[in-house]
Amino acid sequence: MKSEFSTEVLRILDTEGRADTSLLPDVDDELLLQMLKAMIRARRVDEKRLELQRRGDIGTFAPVKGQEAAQIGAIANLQKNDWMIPAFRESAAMLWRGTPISQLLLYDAGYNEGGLIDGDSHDFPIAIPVATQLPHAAGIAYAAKYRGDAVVAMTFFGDGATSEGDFHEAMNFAALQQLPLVFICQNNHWAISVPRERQTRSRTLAQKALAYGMPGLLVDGNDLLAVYAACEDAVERARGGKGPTLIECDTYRMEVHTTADDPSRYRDQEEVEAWAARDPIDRVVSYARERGAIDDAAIEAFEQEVEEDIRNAWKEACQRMAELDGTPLAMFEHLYAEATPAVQAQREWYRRYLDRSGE
Amino acid sequence: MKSEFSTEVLRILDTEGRADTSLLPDVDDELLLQMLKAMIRARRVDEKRLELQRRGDIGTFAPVKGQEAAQIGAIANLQKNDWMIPAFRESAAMLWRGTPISQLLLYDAGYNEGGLIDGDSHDFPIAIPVATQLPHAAGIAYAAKYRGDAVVAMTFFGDGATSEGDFHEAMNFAALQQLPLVFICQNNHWAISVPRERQTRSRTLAQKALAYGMPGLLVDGNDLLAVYAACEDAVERARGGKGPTLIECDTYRMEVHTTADDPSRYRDQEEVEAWAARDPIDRVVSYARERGAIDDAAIEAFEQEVEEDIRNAWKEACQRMAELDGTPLAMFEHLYAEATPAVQAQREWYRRYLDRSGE
Amino acid sequence: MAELNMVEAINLALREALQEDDSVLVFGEDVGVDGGVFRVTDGLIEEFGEDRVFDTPLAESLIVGTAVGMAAYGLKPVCELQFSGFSYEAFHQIESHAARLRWRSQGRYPMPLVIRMPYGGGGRALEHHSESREVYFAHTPGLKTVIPSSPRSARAMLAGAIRDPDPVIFMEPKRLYRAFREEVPEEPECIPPGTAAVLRPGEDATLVSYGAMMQPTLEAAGVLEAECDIHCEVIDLRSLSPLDTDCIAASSAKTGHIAIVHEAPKTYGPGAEVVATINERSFYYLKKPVRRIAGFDVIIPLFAREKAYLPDSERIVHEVLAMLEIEKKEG
Amino acid sequence: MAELNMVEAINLALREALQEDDSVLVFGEDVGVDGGVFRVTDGLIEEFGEDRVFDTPLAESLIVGTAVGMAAYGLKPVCELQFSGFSYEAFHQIESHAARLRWRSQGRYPMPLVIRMPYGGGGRALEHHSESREVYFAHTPGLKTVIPSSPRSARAMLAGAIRDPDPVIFMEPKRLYRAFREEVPEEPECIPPGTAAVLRPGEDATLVSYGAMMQPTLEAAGVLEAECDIHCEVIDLRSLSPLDTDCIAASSAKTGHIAIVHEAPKTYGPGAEVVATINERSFYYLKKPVRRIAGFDVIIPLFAREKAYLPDSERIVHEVLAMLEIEKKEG
Ligand SMILES: Cc1ncc(C[n+]2csc(CCOP(=O)(O)OP(=O)(O)O)c2C)c(N)n1
Ligand SMILES: Cc1ncc(C[n+]2csc(CCOP(=O)(O)OP(=O)(O)O)c2C)c(N)n1
Ligand SMILES: [Mg+2]
Ligand SMILES: [Mg+2]
Repeated sequence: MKSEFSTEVLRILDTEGRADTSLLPDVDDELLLQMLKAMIRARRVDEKRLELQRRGDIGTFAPVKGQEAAQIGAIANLQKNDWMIPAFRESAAMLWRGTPISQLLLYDAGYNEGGLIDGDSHDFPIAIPVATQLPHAAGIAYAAKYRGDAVVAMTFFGDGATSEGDFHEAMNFAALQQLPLVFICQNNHWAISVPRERQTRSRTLAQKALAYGMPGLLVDGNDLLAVYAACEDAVERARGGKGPTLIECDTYRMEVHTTADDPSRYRDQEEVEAWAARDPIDRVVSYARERGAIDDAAIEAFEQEVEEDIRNAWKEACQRMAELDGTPLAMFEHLYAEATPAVQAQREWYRRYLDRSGE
Repeated sequence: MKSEFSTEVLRILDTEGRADTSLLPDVDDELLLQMLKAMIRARRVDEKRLELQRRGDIGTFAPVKGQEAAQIGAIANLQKNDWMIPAFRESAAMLWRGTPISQLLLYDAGYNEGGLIDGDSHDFPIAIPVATQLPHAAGIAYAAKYRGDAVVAMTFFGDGATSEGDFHEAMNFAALQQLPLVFICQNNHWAISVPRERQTRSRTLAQKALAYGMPGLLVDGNDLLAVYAACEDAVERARGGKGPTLIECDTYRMEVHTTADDPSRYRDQEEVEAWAARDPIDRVVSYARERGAIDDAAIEAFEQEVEEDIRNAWKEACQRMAELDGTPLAMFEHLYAEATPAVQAQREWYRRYLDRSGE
Repeated sequence: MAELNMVEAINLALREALQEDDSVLVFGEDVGVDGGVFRVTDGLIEEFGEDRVFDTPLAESLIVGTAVGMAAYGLKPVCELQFSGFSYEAFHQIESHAARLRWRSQGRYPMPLVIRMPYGGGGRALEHHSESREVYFAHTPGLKTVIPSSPRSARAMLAGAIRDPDPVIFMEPKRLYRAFREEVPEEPECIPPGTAAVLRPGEDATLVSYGAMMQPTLEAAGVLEAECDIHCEVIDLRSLSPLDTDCIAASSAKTGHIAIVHEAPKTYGPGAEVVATINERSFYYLKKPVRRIAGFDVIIPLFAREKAYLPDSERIVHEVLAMLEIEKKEG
Repeated sequence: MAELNMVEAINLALREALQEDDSVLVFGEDVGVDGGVFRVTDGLIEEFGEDRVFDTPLAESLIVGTAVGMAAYGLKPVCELQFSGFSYEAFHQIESHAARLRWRSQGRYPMPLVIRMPYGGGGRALEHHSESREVYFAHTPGLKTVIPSSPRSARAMLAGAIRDPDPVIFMEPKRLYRAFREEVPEEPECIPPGTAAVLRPGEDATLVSYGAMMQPTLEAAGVLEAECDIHCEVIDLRSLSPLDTDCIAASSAKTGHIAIVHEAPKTYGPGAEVVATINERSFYYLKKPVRRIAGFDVIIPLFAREKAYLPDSERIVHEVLAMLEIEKKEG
């Protein structure tokens, strides 16, 4: 028996922002603007973090620039009670879900407190070991299904992550159990210095879903509406008990891998420039302007609002840091529900040690 | 773009041993008999081990019964300098490659010395942690390619193994590097008590190759000639620099998982009986008889020869055991090229401890 | 009251937990229809259904990784790794997530999960089925690691592990699975991680052990008393992490002669921490160097020689007498 | 002679090994064109070609697993895991195969492979990038585990690791990568696993350490001499396994006051084995309990507080004085 699979790319907005109206998802002006603004906000926060990092105010982080459409187009389909399980580059998705900018910055500045997940949030903290969050997402989806909650889990990861065993194990289980789970693979063409073609020989990453009997879809990841449409479908199917989907978003990492990285060692500026012409934000701006949903004045006003937010967030983060700087003992917190005797003793020893000059 | 893949099964001998002559590989009478005898020998060794285990003379082991065609049809394509990297159920393949029966039995009886790999062998010892041998096979194949040796590696594993991350990582790398490597998946329908359908949702295991841009083939694993033909092709392509292949052999574990297992807890006797009708040895016997390559007398003579070999092998193993039984200090051997000071000291301490009554 | 072996006792604890709390799930390889390769989960799938008791694909990282996700969701996963020798496939999920998510999320996602795994030698098993590497877990901040030594303690300690709000590695001495039976009371018992038990009082020397090695240790104490009039205090650590250093220190102060018995390799083994604890807390009471009676620093041999590897009561008696500088006619 | 930092010194050792022996291969994530995320493999792909120096897919188990296969084939793989915090993804390949194949095959397949990995705190890095969990490896029979503390020793020890016929875990204190330069002689040097070095002689106390903690330890020895006229003998263990117990014992016998400094968590940490060794070999020379100056039993905090976690010279001085029961006016 012969079966077939597609390696076609779903695209709705072209690089000029012209929409293929036959494919347009049901996105009203309000949602469109909300998404556009989230993309812009994420881009500006990214720029601010880069600036802060370069001047030594925060540590290393992974910029999102170029991947805003892939993240926002996907995450915009989640409801509050749904779960997001990110990797480490999902600042756009995290901001959308309500992580305060100041919180991101506090984390960047190296404070454990920056990792705090709000009591009513259903999102996971970032996962740094590549692909290890995928089994967590499967566990969450299993739990939701077990509880009968109409909850969907969405997890994000990169092209490089598809090479890890954890990707494989989680995909297999999710398909087997028909879990309410959407796998968003942001193929940004690089895993640090390793290009997509040297990560795997499969033509697309989407086709990897075939190994699990799971639907896999390839979309233009710099096309907000294509990502939105594909994920809308996947989320609906997940919520309806129809199982998981793998969505490969073809996008690009416009910036350094992290601020510790120097891409000039391994990729050409031309490649970056070619992708700049496919910028995910520009496209939506053109489209929204064309559609009459926004004008330059509105954009300008929004940019100012964001600038202000970011300034305040950094101020807030600095205040937090100042408060936290006198609290080294916080390192003993949150490891166990109740500190073990060893941890208690060490905490006590350290407290006295710090106090010794005063004694 | 649409691509297609096949989920057809390659079969050459039907269950009555009638061949589809259009597909017959180039197997002369000598090779046919060699393979048939290897299958019978493996079956008889299996039976002996089961008997020895049941009466407490050896420990637990994983019977091969039912999978002889999958192993012999594959391994018969290797040359002496090629490498075999088995899992833990490959006694048929190991015997084909020259492991003495007595060596197998010594291992079964719990002696480290049973794991000895001969100096001129190019085979790996058994790997018990499921799927972990696949990256080894990839490393061997990489090394062969690096050295420019016209060497092929062949690795064996089960249906359950396809769920492990190591399967995924090794398949991906092998395809990426176009390594001279053949992956033989013996889908014997069970991973201990877990049936194939609850291991993964993909229709076939062969189709998992698509995830890596690797050819994947499904063959009737109880059909010696189909396995031979498929593997001949795969080995030739591997040796010719055309990269790896995944071959799924559809077969069945006719016996217990290991002697510690009780299949009546999880599978029906009817299923086993249905598969007995597809026995891999019976089919070849019918075919060979039909073809005039063998007659009952020859089979009878061979059976007697095997019985004799097995008897001698057990005698030899018992002799080895008797020799080894006074050598507990052997446990300190072979861990390092030269025992570390700690190991030396412990060995010395233990030697004295054992001698203490004599002092 | 019933006389149970350890397999039955653990099964009972699982059953009680599943009955008591519908957030408890039991899963792993072959734990469902098969009831576990040692029958520890026998009958659970029938009683609680395959949503709550299920077989996973053959993938250890998945098993622990999904447990992490479930725990975050508010469930209490009790997963099984078929043998401790295959826990390394999941080690990154254990170290990088199970042990850390509470900490990483600043308390938002506690990890009340239990990872059960049989460990240890003496079962005439294959390679990778006989190791004792509890240090990998005990050294990992964020985990708790406990090992029972009898049916009754197994049942109570598993209850304690499941109720514990933190991730607990529950290692089962498979050599004891069917080794003996013990009265297990009708009413539930619960031993939380962190407390050792004095199994036998004594004043001449302290023998510290846990898990499968409790048996030869107790036996040795019996021999030492019967044959040499040496009264050993015997401590069952039960919990390697948190370690009950108070219990060790109290006994050390009393006897001044301490031996620690384990089957794990000696170097960087659990005994090293016991020695270090005593060095810190009881140094001035020590009459002799603490003795480590341990597995050798090699891979435990295949089963024909595993007895030679494993400490037994004879070796323990020999070492304790050596520590006490007492000659005993042997042989 | 050249003044090299540790990155350059390790790069030199790799280059020398690649030049000397065409069976040496170097691979891992980003070690090729990028030259490694710390530039340790800078320029190697250009010099030796991408057959011998190459990027793997993002898969640690694959990296170690292929190294095992290559070693069996007769090559000498020197692979890199990008951070020790991601070595756990490969832990099963390390424990179950790299450490065992020589043994399992009864000598037929030696495993002359090296697994390099940066470890340790102090680099203002992200989570999982600052841990110090060398015990996982040092406790594993079949492995050797070494950690250099300076550019010169790094170059010589890596040469020793590559030439060693057994699998060696080579942990690189990334905090020292660019911390200082040292003269590295023109001619090759080779330090095989298993020997410690006395970096500074002394008679009042012994300070034992290794890796990144050598720096604060040496600094503390300087302070103790300059300010308190206390002469510390300073030992660089270099090799955690095999452990040079002769060196430790000799110094312990001389000074009777010993402190061990490491950044790994204290409990079941490397220091426990040092204490146990001294307990066994030098008990009667001990004037005071051995001091463990170690990381706390928590996950090393994100970088804003990592200094508070890591032992520094001040803490070491404080602890040594406490051990010696000497009051020092502080503050
Ligand atoms: C298990 C593991 N191995 C290695 C690393 C180091 N590392 C961090 S990000 C990265 C590349 C990730 O590539 P990809 O999955 O494509 O995500 P991207 O960075 O492009 O978003 C690597 C190798 C890690 N964090 N975790
Ligand atoms: C990593 C690992 N996990 C678990 C086991 C226990 N175990 C041994 S064989 C087996 C099932 C293997 O199934 P499959 O791959 O289909 O091979 P088969 O036994 O059918 O030949 C399991 C779970 C193991 N050996 N290794
Ligand atoms: Mg990427
Ligand atoms: Mg199978």
